[in-house]
Amino acid sequence: MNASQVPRGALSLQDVVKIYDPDGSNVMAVDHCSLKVEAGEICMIVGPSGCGKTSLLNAIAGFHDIDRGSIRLDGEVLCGPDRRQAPIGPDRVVVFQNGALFPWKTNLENIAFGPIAQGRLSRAEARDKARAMMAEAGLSGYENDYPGQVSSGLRRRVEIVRALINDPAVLLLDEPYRALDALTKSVLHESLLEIYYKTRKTIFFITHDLEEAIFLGHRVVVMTSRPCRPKRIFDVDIPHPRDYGVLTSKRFREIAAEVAEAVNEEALKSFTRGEREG
Amino acid sequence: MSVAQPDRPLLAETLTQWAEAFRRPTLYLAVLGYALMLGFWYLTVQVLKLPRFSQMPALTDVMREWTSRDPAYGVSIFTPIYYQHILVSLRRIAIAFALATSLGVPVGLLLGWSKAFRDYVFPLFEMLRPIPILAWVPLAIIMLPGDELPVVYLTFLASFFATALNTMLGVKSIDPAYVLAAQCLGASRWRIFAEVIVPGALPFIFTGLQISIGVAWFSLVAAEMISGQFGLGYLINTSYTTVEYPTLVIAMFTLGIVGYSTSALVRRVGEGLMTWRTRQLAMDGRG
Amino acid sequence: MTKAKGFMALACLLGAALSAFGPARASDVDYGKPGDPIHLQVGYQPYYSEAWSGAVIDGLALWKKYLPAGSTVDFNIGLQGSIIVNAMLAGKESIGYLGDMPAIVATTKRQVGDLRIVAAIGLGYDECNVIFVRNDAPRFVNADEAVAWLDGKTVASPKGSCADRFARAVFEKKHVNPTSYLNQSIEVITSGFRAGKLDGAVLWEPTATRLVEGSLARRIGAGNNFDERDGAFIDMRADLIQQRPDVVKGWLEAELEAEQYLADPKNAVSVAELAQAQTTGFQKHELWRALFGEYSAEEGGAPVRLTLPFELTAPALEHIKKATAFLFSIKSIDTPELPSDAVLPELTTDILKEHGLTAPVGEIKAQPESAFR
Amino acid sequence: MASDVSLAVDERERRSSGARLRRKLNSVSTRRAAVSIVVALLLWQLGATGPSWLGMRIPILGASPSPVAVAQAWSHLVADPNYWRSWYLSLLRVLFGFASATLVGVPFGLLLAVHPTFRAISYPAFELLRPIPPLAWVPASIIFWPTQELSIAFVIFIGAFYTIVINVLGGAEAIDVRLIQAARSMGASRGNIFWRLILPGVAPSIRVGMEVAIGITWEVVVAAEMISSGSGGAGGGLGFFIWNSYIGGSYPNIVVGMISIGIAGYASSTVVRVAAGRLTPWQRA
Repeated sequence: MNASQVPRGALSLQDVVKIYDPDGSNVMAVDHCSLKVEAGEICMIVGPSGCGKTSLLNAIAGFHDIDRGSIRLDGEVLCGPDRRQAPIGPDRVVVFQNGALFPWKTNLENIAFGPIAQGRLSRAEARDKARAMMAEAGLSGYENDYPGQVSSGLRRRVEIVRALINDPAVLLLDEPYRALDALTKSVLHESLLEIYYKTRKTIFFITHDLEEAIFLGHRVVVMTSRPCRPKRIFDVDIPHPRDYGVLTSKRFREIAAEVAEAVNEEALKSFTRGEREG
Repeated sequence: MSVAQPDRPLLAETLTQWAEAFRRPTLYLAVLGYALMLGFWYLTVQVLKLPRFSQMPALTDVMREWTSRDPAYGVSIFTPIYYQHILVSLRRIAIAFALATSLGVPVGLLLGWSKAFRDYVFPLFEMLRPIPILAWVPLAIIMLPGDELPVVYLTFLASFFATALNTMLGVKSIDPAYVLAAQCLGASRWRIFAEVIVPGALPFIFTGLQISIGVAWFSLVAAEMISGQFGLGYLINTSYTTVEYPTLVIAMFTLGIVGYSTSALVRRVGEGLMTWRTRQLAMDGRG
Repeated sequence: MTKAKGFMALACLLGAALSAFGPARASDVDYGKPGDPIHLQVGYQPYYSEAWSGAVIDGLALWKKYLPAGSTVDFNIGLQGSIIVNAMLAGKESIGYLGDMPAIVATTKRQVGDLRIVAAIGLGYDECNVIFVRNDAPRFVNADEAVAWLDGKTVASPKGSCADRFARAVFEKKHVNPTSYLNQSIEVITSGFRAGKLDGAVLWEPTATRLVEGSLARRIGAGNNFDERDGAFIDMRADLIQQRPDVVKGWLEAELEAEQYLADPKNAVSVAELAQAQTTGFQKHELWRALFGEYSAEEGGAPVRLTLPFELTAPALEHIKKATAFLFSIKSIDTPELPSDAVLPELTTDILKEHGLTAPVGEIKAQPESAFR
Repeated sequence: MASDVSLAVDERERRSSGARLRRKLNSVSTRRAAVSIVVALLLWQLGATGPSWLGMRIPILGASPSPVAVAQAWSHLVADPNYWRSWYLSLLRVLFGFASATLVGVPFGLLLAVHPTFRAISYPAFELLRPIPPLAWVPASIIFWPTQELSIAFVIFIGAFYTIVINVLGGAEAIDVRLIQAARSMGASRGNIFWRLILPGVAPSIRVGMEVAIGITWEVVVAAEMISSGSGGAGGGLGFFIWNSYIGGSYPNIVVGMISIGIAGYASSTVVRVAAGRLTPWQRA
C-alpha cells in the first residue's frame, strides 16, 4: 500500500443531472453539476440539508442512474449517455451515514469480507491482512468482538479499514461522523488524516460540519440548495499534515467565515422551502 | 436480559439467583395465585357444588386419576397409553414444524428478496392466508389419503404461513445500507443473499418460529379432535364422548405442559443460535 | 407486603361469600310437584332404529295423552348415545334413549349425575351390531373370515356406542387387531367410505342400510354371527324419578304404546315415513329396510329383527350384566358391577301388570321386499 | 443489477393518491399477480377434472371439486337464505366473543401492567393455562355452559382474551419509563398518569392485539362450530355449513364455505384495523 503507485482516484463530473420521478411529479435533485476532484485530494462537499448531495454520491457509487451528463474515474467513463448507471464496485467504497458494519460478523470478519467476496484473497490470507491492517490502525484487541459490542467511534474506524483493505480508488464518505459527539469526532478526524497521509487515497466527503470540512479538506465545495450545483469552491491553502492547532489559526478563521456566509445563504433558501433533512 | 459473566462458575450463578428468588415476595404471591385458582376449582366443584360447576370433573378426582397406578379409565402417568398419545402428538408437531421451517424460511427469504418471486407468489399467498386453517379440515380429509396425513398437513399449513410471513418481514426489515455496503465490497448477488440477507433476517425468523410452534399446536389439537387417532386432541375428544371427564382434564393439562415446553425449547434454541443478537441487545444496539 | 395481606383478606371474603350460597343439592333439577305441567327435555336418536320408539312418541305426539295438561316436551337429537348421556349428566336433558354401552356408562357417573336404567326398549342382533368392509375388499366365505381380514386394517366406530362395545368384543373374541381403530361419528364414517379411506367399520341401523343401498360399503356380518346381542334402553335422571313419579309413569305408558305400534307389521311404512321426517339424508326405503326389511344369513340377517321387551326382562338384565363386566375389563367404566339401584325394573313391571301384558310386548319380524310400497 | 431496494429521495410528500393508484394498477406486479392467479385456477381446474381430459384421476388434486363446480354451487347458494344465515350466525358469534374478550382483556391487561401485586398473583396462574390451545376447551365448554351458543362463545373468548392481554401487557411494558418519571416529576397523580400517559401509550398495542385477536376468533369459531356439530350440536354457522357439506358429500359447497370464511375473516379484520386505527390517530401510516 505504498504511495508511489500511479496516483488514482481522479473524479470528473460533467454536467450531471439527476431527476427523481416519484409518481410523475419529477423533482430535479442534481442540476448540471460539474466538478473535478484530483487524484489523492480530500474534497469536502458542503450544502444545506436535502439539497441532493447524497444523490451525487449515490450516482458516483452506482447506487442509482443519472439523467444527463457523465462521471469519469481516472478518465474511464463510469456512467454517461450510453450507460446511465455506474457499476457498483470496490474501486469506490461508500462509508454510510449511520454505519453499515454487518452486526452478525466480528470486526475482523467484516474487514476480511471484501477481499474474500471478490475472490482476490483466500479466507486465511484475507484474515491475516485484516488483522495486520487493524493493528496498524490501532484496533488490535477488538478483532473478535461484534460491532454491537464496541463504541460507535471504534466502529467507524473499523468501517474505514473495511473500505481500505480493497485498495479503492476513491473513498466515498456520506456524513460518517454525523451522529457522533464532538470528542469522538476529533479523535476520528486525526485517525482519518493519519490514514490519508499513509495511503493518499482520494476522499469524497459529504458533511454539514463546516469546521470539519475546512480542517480535513484540500478544497471545500459549497453546493446550492435543491437542485444542487457547486456554488463556490474554496481552496483550503493550509498545508498538510495538519493537526488540531490549525483550528485556532487566523487563516482557518478567515476561510471559515467566507464558507459560512456562502452556506447560510443557501441554507436559508432551503429552510424557507421546508426541506426535510436530505 | 442480563448476560452471565463468564468468569463466575455457572453453578454459583444459579444458586445465588435461587437464593434471591426465595427472598423476594413474588414467589409467594405466585404460589398464592395458583392456590387461589385451584382453591376456586375445588371450592366451586366439590364443596359448594354450584349449578354449572358440579358437572365439571373434581380437582381431587383428576389428581388421583392422573397419578394412580391403576387408573379407572386407563390413562395416568403410569400407563403407556398416556405417553403414546403424547408421543404421537409430538411426532406430528415435529414433522409439521420441520417441514414448515424447511419450506417456510426459504420461501419467506425469496418473498423478501426477489421482487419477481414476490409478484407471482405473494398474491396467492394473501388469498389463501385469511382462510382459517381448520376450514381446510374436510378438504384435507377428502384429498389426502390415510388419516395421519390430513392431521399433519393441517398443522404444517398453519406453521408454514406463520414462518414464511415472518421471514419475509425479516428480510424487509434489513437496513438497505447493508446490501449496498456488501455490493460496494464486490459481493455477488448470491453471496449477499447468503451473508447479508439470511443473517440479517434471523431475528425475525426466530420470532416467526416461536409463533409457528404455537400455531402448530393450535391446529393440531383441532385436527386431532375431528379426524385423528391417538394424540392429545384425540384423547380430549374421545374422553368427552365416553364421559371420562377426569381424563379430559388430564389431557388438557398435559397438552398445556407439552405445548409450553416445546415453545420454550424453540425459544431457547433461537436465543442460543443468535449470540451476536443477544450481545448486541445487551449493548443497546448500534451507535 | 401489606398489599399481599390485603389480597389474602379479599380471597377469604370471596370464599365466605361463595359458601353463603349454602350447599343445596345444587346438582338436582327442580321439576315441580306431581300433577304440575312439566317441561321435559328428552334426548332421543332418530338415527338409531333400535330406539325408534322415541321417534314414534315424537312423531305421533303420544306423550300428550299421558303427561299432565300444559306440559311440553323438547326432543333433542343425539348423533350417538354418549352425547345424550353428557347432556343428561349436565341436567340439560332428563330422559334418554340410549344404546347398551351409553345406558350402562351413564349409571356409573354418580359424582357428576345420578341416572338410572328404567326400561329395555329393544333387544336384537343386527340393529346396533353391524360390521362393514370396503367394497373392493376380497370375497369372504363367512363373517369370521371377514373379521380376520380386518386384522391390521383401518376400522372406525363411534367410541362409547353400542357398536363400539360390540366391535371390541368381537375383536377380542377373534384376536383381531386393527392398526388404527378410529373414533368417528356415523357421518364421518359414511363420508370416510365415500372417500375410500376406511377398510372397515362397525355401526348401527339405519346408517348401516344406507351404506348398503348407497353401495358405499359391504355388510359382512352382525351380532348373529358372533352370538353378541345388542340392546337399547331408556335412562332417566334419579331426581326426575324421585320428584315426578306421575311423569315417569306417563312417559313409560307412552313408550308402551309406541312399542306396540312398532310391533304391528302394517305400521312399518308409516314408521319409516315418520323417521324420515326427523332425519336428513335418508331414503324412505333405507329407513324401512333398516328395521323391517330382510338381510341374508351370511350378511348376519335373521328372521326376527328386534324384540321389544319394554320390561327389564331376564335376557335384558343378563345382557346388561355381561356388557358391564366387559366395559370394566376395557376400562370404559370404573366398576365391575353397577350400583344395586342403577336398574329399576319395577317401574315397567307394574305398568305391564296393570295392562295384563307380559314381556316382550312385541316382535319385529323381517318382512319381504314386497311388503314395502 | 441493484436489488429492488431503492434509495430514492424522500418521496412521500409529493405522492398524489390518484396517480399512485393508476400507476399501481397497470404496474408490472399487478399484471404478474393476475397471471399467477389465472394459472393457479387453471391448474386446479385441470387437476380436479383429471378424468375428463387425461383419462385417469390425478392423485391429490383429483379428489378436490373443480373451480367451475365451486362457482356453480356458489351461484345456487347465493339465493339460498340459510347460506346467508350461517354467515350471520358466525359473524354474530365472532362479534360477541371478540367484544367480550376485548372488554375483559384490555382492563385485565392494564391492571396487570399497572398493579405489581395483582400481577404477581394472577399472572402465573394466567400463564399456566395459556399454552392450552383454545380449541382444547371445546368439550369442557360444552359440558359447562348450558347452551351450545355459550359454549362456542366461551371458546372464542379464550382465544381472543389471551392474545389481547399479552399485547396490552407488552405495550404497557414498552412505555418508556422516563416518560412516567417525567410526568411524576411534574407532580402528575397516579390517575392522570394512567389516563394521560399509560393508556395512550398502550393504545397502539391494544390495536395490534385486536387485529391479531379478530384473526384468531375466526379460526376458533370455524373449528368450534365443526367440533360441536360433530358432537350433536345443531347450531349453524359457516363452520357448521362446511361440516354439513362434508357430511352430505356436496364437496363444492365445502370450498364455497372456505372462501366465504376467508372473505368474512378478511373483511372483519379490515373493519377492526380501521376502527382500531381511530385509537391511534398519530400513527397514521
